[in-house]
Amino acid sequence: MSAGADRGFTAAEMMVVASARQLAGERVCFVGVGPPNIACNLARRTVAPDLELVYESGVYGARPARLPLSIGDPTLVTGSTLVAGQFELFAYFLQGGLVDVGFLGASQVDRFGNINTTVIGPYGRPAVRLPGSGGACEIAINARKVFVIMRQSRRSFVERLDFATSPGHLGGRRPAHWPGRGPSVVVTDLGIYRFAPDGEMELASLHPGVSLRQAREATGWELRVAQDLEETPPPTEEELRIIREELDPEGIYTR
Amino acid sequence: MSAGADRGFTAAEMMVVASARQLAGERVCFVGVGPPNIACNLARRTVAPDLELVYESGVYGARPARLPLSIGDPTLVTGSTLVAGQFELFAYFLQGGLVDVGFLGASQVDRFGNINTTVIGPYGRPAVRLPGSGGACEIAINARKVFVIMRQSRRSFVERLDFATSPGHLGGRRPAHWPGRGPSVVVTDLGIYRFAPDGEMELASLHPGVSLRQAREATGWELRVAQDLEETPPPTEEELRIIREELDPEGIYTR
Amino acid sequence: MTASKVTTMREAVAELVRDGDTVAIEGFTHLICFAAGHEIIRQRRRDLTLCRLTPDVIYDQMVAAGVARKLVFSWLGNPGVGSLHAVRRRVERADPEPLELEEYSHFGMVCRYVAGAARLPFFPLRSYEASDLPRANPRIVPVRSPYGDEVVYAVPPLKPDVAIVHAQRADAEGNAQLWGILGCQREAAFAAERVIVVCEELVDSEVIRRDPNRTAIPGLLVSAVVVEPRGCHPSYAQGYYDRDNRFYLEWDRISRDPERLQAWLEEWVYGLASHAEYVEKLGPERWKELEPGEAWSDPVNYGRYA
Amino acid sequence: MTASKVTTMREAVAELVRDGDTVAIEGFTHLICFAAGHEIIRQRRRDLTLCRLTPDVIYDQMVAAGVARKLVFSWLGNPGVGSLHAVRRRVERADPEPLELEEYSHFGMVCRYVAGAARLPFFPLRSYEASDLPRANPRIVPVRSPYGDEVVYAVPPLKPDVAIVHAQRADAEGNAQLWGILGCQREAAFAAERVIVVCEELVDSEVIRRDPNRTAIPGLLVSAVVVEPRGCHPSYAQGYYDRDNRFYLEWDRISRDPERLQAWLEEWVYGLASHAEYVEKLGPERWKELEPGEAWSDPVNYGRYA
Repeated sequence: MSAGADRGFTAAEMMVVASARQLAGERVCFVGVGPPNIACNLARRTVAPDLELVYESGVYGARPARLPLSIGDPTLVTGSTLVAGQFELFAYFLQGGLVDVGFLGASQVDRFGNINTTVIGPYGRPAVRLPGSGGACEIAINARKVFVIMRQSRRSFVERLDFATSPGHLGGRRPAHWPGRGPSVVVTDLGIYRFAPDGEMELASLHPGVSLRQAREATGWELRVAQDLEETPPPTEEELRIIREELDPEGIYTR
Repeated sequence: MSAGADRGFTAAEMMVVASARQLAGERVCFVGVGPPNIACNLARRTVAPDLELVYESGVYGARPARLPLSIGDPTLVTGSTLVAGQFELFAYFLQGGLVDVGFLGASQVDRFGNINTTVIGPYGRPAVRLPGSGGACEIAINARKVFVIMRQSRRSFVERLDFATSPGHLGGRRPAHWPGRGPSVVVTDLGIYRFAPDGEMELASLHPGVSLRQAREATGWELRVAQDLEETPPPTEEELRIIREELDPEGIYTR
Repeated sequence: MTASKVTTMREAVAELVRDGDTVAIEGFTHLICFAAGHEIIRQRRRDLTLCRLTPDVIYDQMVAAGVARKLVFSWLGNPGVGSLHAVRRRVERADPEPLELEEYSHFGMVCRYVAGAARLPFFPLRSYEASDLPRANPRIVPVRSPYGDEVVYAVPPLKPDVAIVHAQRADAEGNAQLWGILGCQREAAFAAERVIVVCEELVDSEVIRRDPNRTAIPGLLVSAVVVEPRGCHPSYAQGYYDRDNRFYLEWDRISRDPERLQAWLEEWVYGLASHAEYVEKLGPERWKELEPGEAWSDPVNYGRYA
Repeated sequence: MTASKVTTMREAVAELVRDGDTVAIEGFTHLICFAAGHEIIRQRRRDLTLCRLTPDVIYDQMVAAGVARKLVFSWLGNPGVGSLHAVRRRVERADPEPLELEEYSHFGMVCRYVAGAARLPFFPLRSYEASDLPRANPRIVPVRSPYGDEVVYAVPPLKPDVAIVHAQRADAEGNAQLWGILGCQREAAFAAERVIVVCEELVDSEVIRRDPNRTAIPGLLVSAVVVEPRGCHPSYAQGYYDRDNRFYLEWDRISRDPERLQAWLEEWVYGLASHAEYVEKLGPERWKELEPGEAWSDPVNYGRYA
């Protein structure tokens, strides 16, 4: 059941819209496929027209003629500005410091924005073997900011990670010499979370129809709430139209 | 005055021909322009038809339509098999161990085949500032074998180098972990020199019309001479024809 | 000049892929040579160590067929769909047998190939600090910069026994040209002991020579050239056919059930003699769906310098 | 989408090249942007640190004009001809003033750009053991592999304040495509603080987008785009004009005599307002001699995936 369904939009749509709005004023975004891809393309049509997407597959300045179903979809290549090999992509674009925002998903996140995408259970004999880092570990360290987009529950918002794949604010503070400043926002199907100066996540905004109690119950630690807790403005007609007509007509990621 | 001039060929022609013959059976040669380039192309037309040339400029499988006047001549590119960036060239082709023979010139060489192309005189305030390493230092270390081709005199065949730019057999023995086995032959305008098991150069062959005395006088140390000292067979009609008609018609490098 | 290296996939795999080998069939979503993976299954190779950034469905199939004892990788999944179920069964429940994992991040894997290709003893990168990955994989170690105190991480070189690279076109010597997503095929090829180039089209060397900047792999490295049109399905070859996303979705269902998976292998791999039969079995309608429109690059002038 | 960055060479140099900067005008024999070097001379920049693998005639001219206090390089010469006489006078006799040298090998210089581009604190390579170069340049230091005892050498990152890259074609955002000899322009551009792209032809972004694999430099890096046809003379642009070997030979004579050299600078640099005037002064006959024939690549199909 989705938080805002009775309001004429799905929780996934709210999550994508809220993520897209975070991209206002950003320039270069390192993006994987799925919800982040839709959020970025929505942002380009709304709050961030100059946003440039760098795909993990090495494609820069993509102009997809259809919704790409993977980050390696051929539609990303045709008509793009540049295709680089993966050494150049990771060494020069990402580690080289050209990426303003890196979008990460997560199976588990802790209060400091550290992320697990590797295993549930012990590493040697996991209950669930997850995909692993992919490029997430380097994105987490090298992108100027990191946006996390994920479904929220007590199983995903955890007191202690089973495995730290990609560092967030560690125990509260990142090493000064790191290029990136770490996670700046976590957008879930329930709300928007930001990070206090001490590196701990706090609830900044609840999506329409979501109660503070729901958010607390879906968090595996004593949730900190911002003084000025807001309600996320619902998706506009235009935002929903773009998602439903242009970006995800089959509702693969947003139904 | 050139050793074999009265015999109908120049010392430079003899040097190129003798170098070309050394390439018999070799597969991949890393080459600069000038005499080495002519020697390699002569070898391809005579003793080493399968010889592949890798130019320092990143061109592989060149098929020049004219005599290239520099290693970056555009005629090397058009119709070649592959053009690589210089990182790929030095990292993958050369350091990666694909090069069988590296051709080096030298301003000074010592009895162990160590080479100076940097300075004559003290480094800080040289009497003559030479070009420096270019790729010679990496060629000397990474090519399976090194061929040295140079004019010989007491100023170039020296007891002690003013500067060791590119290592040969060091003091007689190369570190075992080095990929390359070091200089295997030095071809000059006077003769052909090989290296004994103890790493010291010895005169293996004198060019036609060159006396042992001449060679000794043009060497800055007590020259070692092979038991079976040979006389270099003079250039054949065919070798001279190829050089004069095809490879260096204007005699830029071989007159 | 050099003799032709053109052979069949059967010959190439029989001669160049050996039990116990470390094998890299690279390609980031694009140009993944499923045809080679299927032939390796068909020839029942054993104890292979399979390297890829993204093991993908091809390695799920190879793992299910029992050819692999170990994976070296950085992202384990069915891109855009979900899990690799055969791999998960072996990792989570040793079903039917354990599978060894050696795990990096994408950039770590890329750097391993670069170090292998460049014969470097290690390659430095800025990933891994404060991650549990170095604890899970002791081959990822810190290295101090010789300039001051800065510490970064290092990965060791990866030198596969065999790299299998699929290209849009190659000549008989194995000079290969790729376009679209490049992944790290070039680095894997330079790092490998033996290289099999598989191509959509065998072209005259003159085609290669008319655009030398597009040549990714020199024939110099290549042991065998296999002409296998549509050899990447359900992956794709830019400009030749589309990614068959439908199959990636189907595989999720097929691979959840070990028996259904084995039945699929029987029908589509063991039961067929070659990739040509696979292409035919898939049928013209399916291929029609996967046919892209045209989008041509402009020619560039290299100039005649005579 | 982004605003045009197209400007004049005068504007670009005035705005982006500052006294005391570390400047890289790269290009290995090919695509050396003499037009930029001449404009830097014309604007009388001072105390520049000039980086190039092969300083070449352009840096001899800049050194003679007094814009440089230091060279960072790996091969110092007039390719195929001989010496750089102005450089040698300053190095051998401090005439008219000393010139500082920071010297590497070619691969060392390339690795410095790669480290700069990748924000690595050092880059490892197998050169330099048993060479006097590390003694001559203490920035070349040994580094021990974290895997066992093997020792290789390291070079530090090079991050120029400005990189000037000449391309055959670029769009108004600075997305640049190069073919022919590539040198390490891409690495230098990614390593630099500011990038000036100079091009033979300004093209519509659609031309770039029809062949994205040929794009070496993303506009993302680029501060200014200068359209300067024939801007590389006496160097060359593959497919556009030939290397003017005659000039390289002439320079040997010109540069042996300081007065003659200064007279040349007066006539060909200070005395001209722009590279357009230089091109005109050189005259149509000379350009005719340098015009290559045609040798076109074949187009490749990227495919339409809609």
